Amino acid sequence: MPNNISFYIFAVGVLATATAAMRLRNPVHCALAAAAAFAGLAVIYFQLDAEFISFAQLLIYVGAISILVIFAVLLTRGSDIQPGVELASPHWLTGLAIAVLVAFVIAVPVCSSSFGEKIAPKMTVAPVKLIGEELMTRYLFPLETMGLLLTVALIGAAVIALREPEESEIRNPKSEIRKQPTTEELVAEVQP
Amino acid sequence: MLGSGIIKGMVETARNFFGSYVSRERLTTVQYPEQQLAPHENARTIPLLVYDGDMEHLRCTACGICEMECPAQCIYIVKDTVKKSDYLGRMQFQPRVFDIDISVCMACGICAEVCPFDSIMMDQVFALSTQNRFSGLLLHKEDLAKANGYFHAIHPSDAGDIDARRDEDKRKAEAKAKAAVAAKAAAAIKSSEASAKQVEVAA
Amino acid sequence: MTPLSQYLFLSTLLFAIGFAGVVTRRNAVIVLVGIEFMLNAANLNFIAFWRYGVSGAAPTGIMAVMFSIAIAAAEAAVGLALIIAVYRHRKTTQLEKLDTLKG
Amino acid sequence: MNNLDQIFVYAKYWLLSQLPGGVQSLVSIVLDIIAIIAVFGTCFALTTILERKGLGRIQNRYGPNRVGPCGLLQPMADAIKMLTKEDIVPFAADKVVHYLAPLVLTVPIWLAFSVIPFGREMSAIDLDAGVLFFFAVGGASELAVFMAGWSSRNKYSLVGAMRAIAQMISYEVPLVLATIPVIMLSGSLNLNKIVEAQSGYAFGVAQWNVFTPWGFAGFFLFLIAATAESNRSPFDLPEGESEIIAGFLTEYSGFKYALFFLGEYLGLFAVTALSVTLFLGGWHAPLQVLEFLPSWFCFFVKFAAIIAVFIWVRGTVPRLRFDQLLNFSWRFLVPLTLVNLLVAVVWHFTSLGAGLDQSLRWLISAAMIVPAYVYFGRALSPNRPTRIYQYAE
Repeated sequence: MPNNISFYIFAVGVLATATAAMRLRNPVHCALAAAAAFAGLAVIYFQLDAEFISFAQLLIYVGAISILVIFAVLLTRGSDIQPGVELASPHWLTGLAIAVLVAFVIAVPVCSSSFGEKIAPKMTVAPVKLIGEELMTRYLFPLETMGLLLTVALIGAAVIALREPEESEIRNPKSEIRKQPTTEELVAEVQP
Repeated sequence: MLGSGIIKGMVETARNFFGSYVSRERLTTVQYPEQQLAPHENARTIPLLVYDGDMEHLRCTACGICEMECPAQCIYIVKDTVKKSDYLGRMQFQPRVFDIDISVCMACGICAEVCPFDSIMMDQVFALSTQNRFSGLLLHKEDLAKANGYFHAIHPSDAGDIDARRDEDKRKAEAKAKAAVAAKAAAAIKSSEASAKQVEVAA
Repeated sequence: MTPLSQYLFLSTLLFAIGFAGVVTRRNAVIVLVGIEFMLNAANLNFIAFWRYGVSGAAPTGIMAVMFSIAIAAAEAAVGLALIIAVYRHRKTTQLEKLDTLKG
Repeated sequence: MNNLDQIFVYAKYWLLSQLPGGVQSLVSIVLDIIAIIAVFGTCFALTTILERKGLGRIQNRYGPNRVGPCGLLQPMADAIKMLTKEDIVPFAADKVVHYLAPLVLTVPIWLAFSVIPFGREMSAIDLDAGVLFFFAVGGASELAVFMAGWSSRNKYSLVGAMRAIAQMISYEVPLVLATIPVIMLSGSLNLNKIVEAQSGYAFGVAQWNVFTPWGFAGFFLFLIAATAESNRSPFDLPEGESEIIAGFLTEYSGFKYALFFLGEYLGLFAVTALSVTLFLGGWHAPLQVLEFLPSWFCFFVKFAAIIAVFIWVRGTVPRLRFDQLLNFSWRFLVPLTLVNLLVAVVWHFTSLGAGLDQSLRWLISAAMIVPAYVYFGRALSPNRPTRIYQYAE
């Protein structure tokens, strides 16, 4: 029973913070609310006996992705909100309707199917050791692929975000025309 | 190699750490309220007013130069209405009110610099905190007035110079006065003699 | 113990919230956060089905979520780098202003 | 074992046995929480005073010695001062985030203590992925620092927060990489099992991880990264008061500032406790003859020793420049931890077959780690002519 209550508390918390993350005006607030939602999800994973995933979620989502999002917001000056600018896109009503429809479409089969009432088996805690062994045997190929993907993503992100040479430095015709004065010219300029 | 400097530094600090327990000479600080270092002679904090003898004989003549010159404008002077004779016997005003707001005073010492009467000098007290930050930090004439002996104690060489000069002035003034008296007397004698002569001539 | 359907409803709502954010917000960064929510909703489903499933001994759901989290991290890094690069070029992250391919 | 060793465990069970069965599990949790908060709260108070006294002695002065006997009540005075100070919130600040930041910093750090085994049978929760949990809850501190810096609406705060985040991310990599050899060789993420793996004595000396080449190198790498991770001198740039006032703490005062201060010290304690657990054999006694000592006593002696080293380093080393700080992490610590990982692998596999002599194993490991240290150290400090000091001796 306490498990049940805590689930509802955290579920409501996750939904509230997620809604806040999607609704708040200031993008930094959105990012912080999203971090809170991710942390709440980690707790729910923990309740589902997936402690390894729960901690990985905390480590990666709260510790890394939220920080990345915040950096992106700050680097794109997202936190300077102009008063006139509209928050939502012009077709937000249509979008919202589609979202509600999507929720409805997923919820209907959940309600109608029988597995919804299923109760969890007694004890299926996955020890970390088992996860490690599985990763090194059955899931070795995905693991290696993942390592490759992360390396590629790391290098790719660094290359994309690398500062290109300023456009004015390349294409500004004035800067091309203006040439360095020679020593003679400088001397001539100085002498009366 | 990287780290050798850090190890050297660590050894040095460790030596300081243990050394401070072994030898007292290492400890350079003073336990303040119980032990106090004598301030340096030229140290200065807030101004003071010097008087000779008793409070009635302030050197200050309320001339207002310090009030004018004070960059922080923390001095307020009101002249007295009666004149008193100073150490040279001249008749001078004395301040009726002499206030310094030491919350504003910045201890620059310009007032002491410009004072032609050697009256305003710089004090060395530094424990100036009070319970009241307005009236407690506004020092009146009574708080500022200090005996010449006190001034001698804190600035011995300055005070000695000033006293020597003042004694010299006094001596000169007395000599001058004496000379003037003598001249007057001589003139009186002369004039009396002359008048006597005239009397004789007339007779 | 909470029945499975509760977890599924939570995941559905989370997915819908993320989806609504993606289709309604203008700021590209927030849209990316919305996509993260949708991914998380899927992760929650994986974990819940694994926990309530029969194959408790094999950590299949956990494995799927682990790879999903790794992909999400890569996606966030690349996506945000793209947003920053686009911002440098266009000086905006408002999505409806980024409507030309030529730049 | 003897009674003194388990005295706290027995005390807890006795207390629980006095209570009705329904609330026992709840009270057990609460007791654990109270114990951790009481012990590390006291540690915090003691460390602040001892640190100030130690730094004073290093600088040849007394340090605080006025409040109470030998100044030992100074933390009380500090606490009263902190708690009665006015809590100033800047007008333009983001009020909610400004309020939440110290909480987000302090609360997760308390959680980190829950997986540390402080003695035999003395860890609050026995998590299977304890090390991962430790680093996961530590992840929130970056967020908290950002919240503090951004919500203050102060340029210095924001610069300090950005510095802090860059530093924390840079040093989290070597910190985690330095723990990986330990996890690999003890075969578990569970801190209790890691301590168990370091039990046993060879020639009367304990078999801690620090007494192996990879453990020795890893211990020092871990300590350096931990110093940076807990924002302590010489890596205290985020609050470098000579440059950016107080960094992200600029706009904090009163109780919130005290919470940040507490959080910083608790982070230090947590990471110190982890280093004791990972490298110094947790609660095991150093020598076989000292085994009669209570396990918690051994743990806290080691803990205090490492804290003393932190204070000593703080009194010695001056603050780094920011580019030096990042270069030190990425060009020195990270490569060295990777080399150390390799050393651990070699160590592990030479122990299996071959029947290699112990000294040969040491030699191979040293041959791997020492040239790397020299090489990366050289690369870090470019060759400059020796500076001649005119006035220093």
